[in-house]
Amino acid sequence: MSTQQHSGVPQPRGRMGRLSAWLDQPKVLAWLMLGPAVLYVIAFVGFPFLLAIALSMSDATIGDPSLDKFVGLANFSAVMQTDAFQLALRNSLIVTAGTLALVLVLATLASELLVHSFRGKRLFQMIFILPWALPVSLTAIVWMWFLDSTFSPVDWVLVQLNLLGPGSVWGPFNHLYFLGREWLGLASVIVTDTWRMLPLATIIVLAGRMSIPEERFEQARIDGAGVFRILFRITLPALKPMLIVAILFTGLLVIGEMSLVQLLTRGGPGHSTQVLPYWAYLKGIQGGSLAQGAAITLFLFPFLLVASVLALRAAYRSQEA
Amino acid sequence: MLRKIGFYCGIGFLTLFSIVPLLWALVTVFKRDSDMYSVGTVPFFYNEPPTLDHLIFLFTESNFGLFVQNSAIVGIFVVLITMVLSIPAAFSLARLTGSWGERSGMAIFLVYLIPPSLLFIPMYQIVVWLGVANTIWSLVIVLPTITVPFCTWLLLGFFRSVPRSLDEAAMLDGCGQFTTFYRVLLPQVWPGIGACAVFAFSLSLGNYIYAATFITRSAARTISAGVPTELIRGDVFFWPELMAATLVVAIPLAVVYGLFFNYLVGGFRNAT
Amino acid sequence: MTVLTLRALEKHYGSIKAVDHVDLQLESGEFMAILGPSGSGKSTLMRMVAGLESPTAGDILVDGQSVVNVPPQHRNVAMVFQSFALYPHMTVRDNILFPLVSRKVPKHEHEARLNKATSMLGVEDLLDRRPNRLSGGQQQRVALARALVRDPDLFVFDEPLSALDAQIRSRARAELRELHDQTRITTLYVTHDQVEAMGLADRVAVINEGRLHQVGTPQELYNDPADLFVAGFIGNPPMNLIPINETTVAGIRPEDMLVDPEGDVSNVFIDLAVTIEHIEYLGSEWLAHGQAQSDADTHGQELHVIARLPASSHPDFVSGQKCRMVGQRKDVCLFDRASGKRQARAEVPA
Amino acid sequence: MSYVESLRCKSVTKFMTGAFAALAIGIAGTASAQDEFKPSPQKFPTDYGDITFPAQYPDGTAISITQWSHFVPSYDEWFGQYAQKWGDEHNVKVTINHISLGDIPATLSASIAAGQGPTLVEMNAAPSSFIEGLQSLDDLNAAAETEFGDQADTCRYTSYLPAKDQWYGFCHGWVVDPGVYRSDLWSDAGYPDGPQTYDDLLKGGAKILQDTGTPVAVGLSPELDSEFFARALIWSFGGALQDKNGNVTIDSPETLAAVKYIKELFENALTPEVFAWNPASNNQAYIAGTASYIQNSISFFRSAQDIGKPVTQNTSFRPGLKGPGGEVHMPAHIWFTYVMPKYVTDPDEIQSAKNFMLDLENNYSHATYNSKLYNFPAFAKQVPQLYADGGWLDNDPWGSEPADKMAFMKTAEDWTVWPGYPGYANPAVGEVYQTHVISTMMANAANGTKSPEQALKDATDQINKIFKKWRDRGFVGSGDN
Repeated sequence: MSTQQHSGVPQPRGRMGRLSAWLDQPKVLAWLMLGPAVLYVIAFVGFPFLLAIALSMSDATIGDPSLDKFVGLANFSAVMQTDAFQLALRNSLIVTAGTLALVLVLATLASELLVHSFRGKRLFQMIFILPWALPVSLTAIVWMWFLDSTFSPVDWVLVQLNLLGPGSVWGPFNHLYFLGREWLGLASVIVTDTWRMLPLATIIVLAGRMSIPEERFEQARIDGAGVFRILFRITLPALKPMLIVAILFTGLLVIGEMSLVQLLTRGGPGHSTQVLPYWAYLKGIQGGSLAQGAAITLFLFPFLLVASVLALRAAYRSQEA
Repeated sequence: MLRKIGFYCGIGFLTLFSIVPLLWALVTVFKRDSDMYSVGTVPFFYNEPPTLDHLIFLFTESNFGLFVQNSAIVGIFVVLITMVLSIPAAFSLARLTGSWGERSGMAIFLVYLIPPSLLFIPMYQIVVWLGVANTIWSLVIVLPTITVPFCTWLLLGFFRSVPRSLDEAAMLDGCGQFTTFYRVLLPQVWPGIGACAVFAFSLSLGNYIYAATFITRSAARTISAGVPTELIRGDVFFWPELMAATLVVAIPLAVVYGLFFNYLVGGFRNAT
Repeated sequence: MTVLTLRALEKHYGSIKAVDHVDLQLESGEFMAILGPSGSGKSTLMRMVAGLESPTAGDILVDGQSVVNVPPQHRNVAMVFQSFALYPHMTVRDNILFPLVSRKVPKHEHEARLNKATSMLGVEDLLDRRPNRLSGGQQQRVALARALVRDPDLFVFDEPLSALDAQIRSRARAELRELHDQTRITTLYVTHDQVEAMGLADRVAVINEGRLHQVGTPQELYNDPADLFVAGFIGNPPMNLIPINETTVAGIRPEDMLVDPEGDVSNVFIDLAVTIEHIEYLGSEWLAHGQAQSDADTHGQELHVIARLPASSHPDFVSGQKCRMVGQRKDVCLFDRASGKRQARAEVPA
Repeated sequence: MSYVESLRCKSVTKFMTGAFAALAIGIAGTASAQDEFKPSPQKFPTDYGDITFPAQYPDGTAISITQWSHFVPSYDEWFGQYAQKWGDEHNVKVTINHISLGDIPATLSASIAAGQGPTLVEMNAAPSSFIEGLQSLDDLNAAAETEFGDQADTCRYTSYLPAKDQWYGFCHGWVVDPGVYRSDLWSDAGYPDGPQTYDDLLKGGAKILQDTGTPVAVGLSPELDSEFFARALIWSFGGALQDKNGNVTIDSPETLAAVKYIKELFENALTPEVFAWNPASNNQAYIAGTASYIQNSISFFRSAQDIGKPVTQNTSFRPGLKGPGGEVHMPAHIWFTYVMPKYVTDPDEIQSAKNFMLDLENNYSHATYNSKLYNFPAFAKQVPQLYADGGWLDNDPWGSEPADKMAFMKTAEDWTVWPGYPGYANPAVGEVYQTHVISTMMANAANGTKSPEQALKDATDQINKIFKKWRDRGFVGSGDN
C-alpha cells in the first residue's frame, strides 16, 4: 500500500490556499480568534476603567467632566474620612460576607438534596430557580412589597403567632419595619441577595457535588461515619474548589450590585445600610461629584483583585491536588 | 425513615424560601386597590372580589408588551454576540496560546471587579459615538461586557475538558487548526454553549443601570428598567401591576431554566 | 528503502532535554518499536514524527524530504492514540471516513476504502454506533480502521494496547502484527512494555532520558545489550549486573546463572556465595532471589542476584539458606562502569 | 377598573369637553360665566417680550424632551397630546420621553458627558450641579418675566444662579407641599382644627398614638418626602442650611433645637416605620388609615379619591406647621425646571425649544387643570382660574368634599420656599440634598445612633466640605460679594 506516492505531503496551493494556510498557524489563529474578544473588552471595559481611574484623580463633576486638573489621591482621602463611606464599606463587607455565608450553607444543603432523584424533582427545580429568572430591579420590588412597613404579610403572620404586637416578644408595634432598622435592614438585604443568588450558587456547588464518586461515600458509611462526619470530612473537602468558584461568582455579583439597596432601603436609616456602589452613585451621579464617586467605586478594586486571584489560585490548586 | 423526613423537610424549606415572596406577589396581582391598602384584614385573602384589571392594565395600558419584546431582542442579540466573541476566545485560550492562555482564566474575572455604577458614563460616550444612543442596540453593544468574560471563562473550562488527543487526531486526519476547532471541538462543547447562552441571557435581562440610563425612550426600554419607570410614579407605586410584571417574566423563564437545569450543572462541572 | 529518517533530532523543554540527539532510520514496511520507561522521551519523539511537536534541532525526513516545517495535516502520518481519540459526536462510519473527508478524497472512493478498512478489522457491524457504545477492543479496531483508511506513509502507535483489559491484550497484539503483515505499512510503535515491543517489532529502539541506547532486533537486544541501561531494562527479570572491579561490571542473564552446580564447571567467570532470600514460583520456572556476599568492590552496597531455574528442577531452598551461584565466561557481558558501554569481549581480563 | 385607568378616562373626557368648550368660545367670541373656570383657550403667540418666534419652523426641526413620569398620570396624557398639537402647529417634531424622577440625574449626566441627548430635560430643582453643561436661558426667562409678570420665588431661586449670573433653567411650575391630617383623629384628641404648630404635632400626635395606635407619619428615611419634612422643620425653627450669600449656617441653636425636636417626636409620636420609607410609604400608610399626619403633595389624595377610600372624607390639609417663633416655611414638593444642555447647538432646535417652553407657560391653565391642581404655575397670572374667588381652589373641579378643601393652597406662594432658602439652590445645596445629609442627621439623632449635638456636628462637617468644594469652583455665593 505504502509503495505508491511516497512523497505524499500535499501542500496548499494558490494565493488563497497560502493565505488560509498562513492564517491557520496556531500563533496567527490564536490572535485571530482571541482578538475580537480582547478588542471588545479593551474598548468597552478597559477604556472606561482607565477613565474611571483618571476621574478618581481629577476634580471632575457631572457638569464639567473634563480631566484637566490632577488632584492625586485627594478624592480618596476626602471620601474615606466620611461616616457614610465608612458605613458603606462596612456594610458592603457585611452584606457580601453574610450573603456568602447563607448562600454557601443553603447551596450545600440544596446540592445535597438535588443530587438524589425524587418525585417532582423537575417541578422543584423550576420553583427553585425562579428567583434567578428575575431582573434584580424586579427582585428588589418584590421584596420591597413583601417587607413593606405597612402591608408586609410577614408582619401579619408574626402578629398572628403572637410574636409581634403589643405585649409580645418583639415589641409593641404591629410591624417589624424590616427596612427601617439598621440590622434588620442589613439582614433584609442579605436575605434578598441570598434569595436571588442561591440558584446560581447551587448549580455551581451541585456541579462539584456530582463529581464526587459515590464510592467515597459508601466507603465512609462502611467505616461508620455519620451524616455530619461525612459532610465535614468527605463532602466539603471535595467541594472546596467549586465552593470557591461559587464564592467568586456570588461575591462579585453581590458586591457590585447597587439597585437592590437603592430600591430596598436607599441606604437608610441614616447611612446604616449604605453600600459602596450605591454611595458612589449617589455621590458621583446624583450629587454631581464624579471624581469622588469614582474614588469610592475604585476603592475596593485592589482588595477584590487580591482576593479574587488568591481564591482562583486556591481553586485551581485544590483541583490539581 | 429519619433520613427521609429530613430530606423532605429540606425540600420543603427550600421550596418555601424560593416561592413565598412570589406567592405574595401573586396574591397582590388580583387584589383591588382598596383591598390592598387595607390593614386589619387577612392579607392573603380576597376581602373584596379579585379582579383582573391590573393584569389587563399591564398589557393594554402600559408598554409592558414592548418591554418584553425589547428584552427578548436584546437578550438574543447579546447571547449571539457573546457566543461569537467568547467561543473563539475560549478556544484560543484553551488550545492555541500555550501556557499563558491557560493561566489567563483568572485574569478574565478581573473585569468584574469594576462595578458599572460609574462605568456607564464613559460607556454612554461610546454608545453615542456609535450612534446607537436611545435604542435597544446600545444595550446589545454594551451588555456583552458583562457576559463575554463570564462565558469565555466557562467555555474555557469546557474546551479544556475535551481531551487534547481529539484535536491531535483531527490534525493527523487532515484538519487544520480551524477545521479542528470547527469540526471536532465545537461539537463536543454544545452543552456548555447552551448553558452559557442561558447564563448570558439572564445576565443581560438583569442589568438595570445601563438599561435605565442609555435608553430614555419608553418604547425602547427593556423589562428591568421599563417596568419600574412605568409603574412607579414618584410616590405612587402600582403594586399589583409591578407584581404581575414580575411574575409574567419569571414564570416562563423559570420553566426554561428549569429544563436547562441539568445542562447548567453539567456546564459548571466541566468548566472548573 | 528508507521511509523515515531522524537526524540529530532534539527537543528541549527549557533546560530539560526530552529528546537528545536521536538518529534513526525506518525502512519501508518495517515495524519498529520505540521502547523506554515513562518519561524517556519516546512519546515526544513520536509526536515530532507525527508533527504534533516541532523539534528544537535536527531534521525529520519522510521519503528523503524534510517535513519539519510541515504541519501534521499535511504529513501523511496516521496515528492511533492511547485513548483512541474517537470523535464522540460522530458515528463509527463518520469517524472512519473523517480522514478522507478532511483530506478531500473524492467521494466516490469513500465507500470502497471504508469497506476495505472495516472488513480488514471486522468492524462492519458497528458502523452506525457511537464510540461511547463500544467496548475497549472495538474502539481500538475502529481507531485502527480510521488510521488505515487513508493509506498512510507511516503508522504511529502510541501505546495502543495499554487502555485494554489484560485478557484481550495478547490477542490484540497478535492482530496488530497480523494487520501489519497484511498491509506492510511502515510503523512506529511506542510502548513502555518490552513484551509488546519484543513480540511485535522487527526492530526495537531503546530510549532513555531522551537518548537512544540501542537499535536492533529483539534478539540482538536480549543477547547483546549495548550498554548497562539496555542490559538492566530488557528481560524480565533483567540481567544481573555484578561489579567485578573498579572499571567493569559483568552482566549475566538469570537463566545463565548456575545454582550450586554439580561437578566441574568450566570457564567460571563469576562465583558468588549467596544467601537465598525467597523463591518465586511462576509456573514454568522458578526465580531464586538472593543476596550475594561478594568480595568484589560493591561500595558497601548489597548485591541482589536472581537466578532462573527450570520448572522441573524443584529447588528445595528455604529462606536464609546459603548457596553458590556461578556464571560462565561465555554467558557474561562486560560493561564499562563509567560510560556504561559494552566492552569488547577481547578486553575482558581473565 | 383600576384607579389609574379611571384617572385616565376621566381626564380624557374632561379634556375633550374642555377643548370643545374652548373651541366654542373661539367661534362665539364670548365667554359665559361658567367658562371662566375652564382652562383658557390655547394660544400660540409668536412674540414674547424681546423674542420673536417664527410661526412655522423649517422642515426637519425636531426637539426631544425627557421628563419624569408625572405623579398624576392624567397630566402625561394631556401633555402628550398638547405637545403633539404644538408640534403640528409649528412644524416641529416633538418627542416626549418619560423616565422616573430618580433616573433624571444619571440620564442627564450621561448625556452631557457624551455630548448628545434630549433637547430639554425636566429637572427637579435640587441637583443643579450640572450647570456647567447647561446653556444659559437668560433671554427666555427675561421674556417670560416681561410677558407673564412676576415669577414665584420658589421657581426663581431654583433656576437662577447669582454666582455665575446665569439662568440655567426655566421653571414652569411647582407643587405645593402641605401638611395633611386626619380631622377625625385630631378632633378626638382635642384639636378641632388640626395641629397648628410643631408643638401641637408632638403633643397631639403622641396622644393620638397612645389612644388609637395611629402614629404621626413623617419620614426619616433617605428620600424626597423625608428630606423636605426635615427642611420645613429646620426653617420653621429659624435655622437654615445657608444664608442669603451661601455661607453655611446649619450649625445653629435653631437647627439643634429642630434636631432635638425630631428625637422627641420620634420617641413619642412616631414608629420605626419612618426609617423604612420609600416615597410611597407615607401615602400608603395614610390611605390605609394608619397615619394621623403626613407632609405630602396632593397626588396621594387624588389616588385615594379614586380608590374610594373613606379616609378622604376625614382628610384635611393645612399649610405647614408653625415653629416656635410662629414661622411657617414649606418647600415646594417638586419643581418643574426645563434645562437645555450645551450640546444643543442647532439654532432652530434651540429657538423652537424656547418657543415650546414659553407657549407651555402661556397655556398653563391646561397643565394645572389636567394635573388635577398638582402643577402650580410659576407665573401665577397665567392661571387666574386657580386663584379666583370661586375658582378651582375654592371649588375643586376634581370632586373633593367639601369642594373648598384645596382652598388653603391660595396662600401657598407665601409659605413656600426652596432648597437653599434663604439663599439660592446652588450645586452645594443640590449635593447636600442628593446625598441625604439632612435626613441622615435627623435619622441618626432620632434613633439614638448619635446625640443631637453629634449628629449636627457631623452633618456640619460634611456640609462644609461640600460647600468648600463648590465654592472653590465658583458656584456658591450671591455673586455680588
